[in-house]
Amino acid sequence: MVKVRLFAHLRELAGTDAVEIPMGTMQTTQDLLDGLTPHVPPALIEALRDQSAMISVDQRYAGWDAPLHDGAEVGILPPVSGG
Amino acid sequence: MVKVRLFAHLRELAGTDAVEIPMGTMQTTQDLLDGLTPHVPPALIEALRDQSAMISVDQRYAGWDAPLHDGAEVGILPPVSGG
Amino acid sequence: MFEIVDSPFEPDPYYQQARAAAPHAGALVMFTGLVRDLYQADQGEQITHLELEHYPGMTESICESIIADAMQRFEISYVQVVHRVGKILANEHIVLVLVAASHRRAAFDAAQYIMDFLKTDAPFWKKEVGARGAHWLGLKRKDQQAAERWRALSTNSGSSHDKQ
Amino acid sequence: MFEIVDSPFEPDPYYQQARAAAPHAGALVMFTGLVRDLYQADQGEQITHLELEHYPGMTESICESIIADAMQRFEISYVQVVHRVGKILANEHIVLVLVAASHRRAAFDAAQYIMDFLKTDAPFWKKEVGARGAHWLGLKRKDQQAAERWRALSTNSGSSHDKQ
Repeated sequence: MVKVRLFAHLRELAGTDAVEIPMGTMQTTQDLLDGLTPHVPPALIEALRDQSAMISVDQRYAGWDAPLHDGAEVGILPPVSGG
Repeated sequence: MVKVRLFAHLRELAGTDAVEIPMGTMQTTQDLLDGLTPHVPPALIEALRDQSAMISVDQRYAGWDAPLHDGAEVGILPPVSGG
Repeated sequence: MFEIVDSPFEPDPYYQQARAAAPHAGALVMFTGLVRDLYQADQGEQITHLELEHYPGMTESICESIIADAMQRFEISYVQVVHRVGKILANEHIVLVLVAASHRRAAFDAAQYIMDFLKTDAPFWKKEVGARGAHWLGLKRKDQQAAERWRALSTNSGSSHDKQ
Repeated sequence: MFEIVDSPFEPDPYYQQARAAAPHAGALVMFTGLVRDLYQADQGEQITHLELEHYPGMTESICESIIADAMQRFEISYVQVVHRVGKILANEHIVLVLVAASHRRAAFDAAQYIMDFLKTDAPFWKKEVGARGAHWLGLKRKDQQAAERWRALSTNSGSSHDKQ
């Protein structure tokens, strides 16, 4: 399983702050994003289209083609606005 | 008369924080410095030789050839070290 | 070094702590970011408060990494960063950065460096809440450029907190 | 705006004043310079305290002019500068610069600008006093260069506080 964590407006669109997704044949973060559709509301998929979101794997920034492992925690992070 | 004000180590060398000097034929700050000798201890004259001091006239920075007027307040300012 | 707080904080206790911890420093720079008083958002709507969300765990490791980079890059002796989360009202503090150094230039540079990367890299999200609704803010272009300025100055290829 | 004090001061009351005076600012930068704890002077002698002398009247007009220049040059909404004179002990504050602005970059730049010119132009003199004697400090080359950096950036020919 991969645990996908969602934040800010993505969390609100998904109606949840986390989704568990079976590893299946996923190998990279791109595979995960491609396979999200059945697990989350269409509005979230729509919001991810502009690719402004960043990805973290196990709480570190990662690329869209970063390798996944079973038990990984993947964050989908909208553009940040702290400080 | 011109009032010459002295600060920091120059004040200590002069043993006073101010000296009054008659206008005489003085026209510029350079004339004033040239004519200081009879009015202050030699150690002060010696200390002014390296020309690191700055001059103010009426509490504004001025050049060594700035015009003087009767009643002017001239400051002889060693390199500053505030802050 | 880095602290996340969920209720209002004042800078002075942190300032006194820095002063006590860095008695040989001589120069202290403190930056604070506050919620402006009842400001108008871009759409002209009056803002009543902010909501700050973050990614617990990742926030700490990113911010600690930014601070470690700053300690390595600049001749500074002490850093404290505090970031507020949750519901934040007008005039309350959002962020505090405190840097102590022997020379003011290093303290100023380090405080700016930390703020610049905190803005671009730390996983915080700010929601403006007004009478007619709420919306999430995104990273500002100005903040993106501020961090890029440091990256351009770097001789090494990147820092541990960098996004890919 | 500018204040000379002859007894120990704390920054927090000034900070709170800035915060109240600039509720729309959002960004506050505070710089403080302190007497380092029992430091060694260049000659290796232990320093017991400092003595700060200034040119009353001229100090105020120079410092107010530096502040006015900063207000014109940067988009800032509030400045407070406090400078201590007289006998100053270890860990006491020598100088405080507080700047409020809408954007942090302007606040950081203005605080540095003010400190840089205060160092080169304001008629203050610092005496280090140790067990074996005392000596007056001069302007440091580093401080001279810091101010020159701003002059080089200026498009206009000079500011009212400039030395000739």
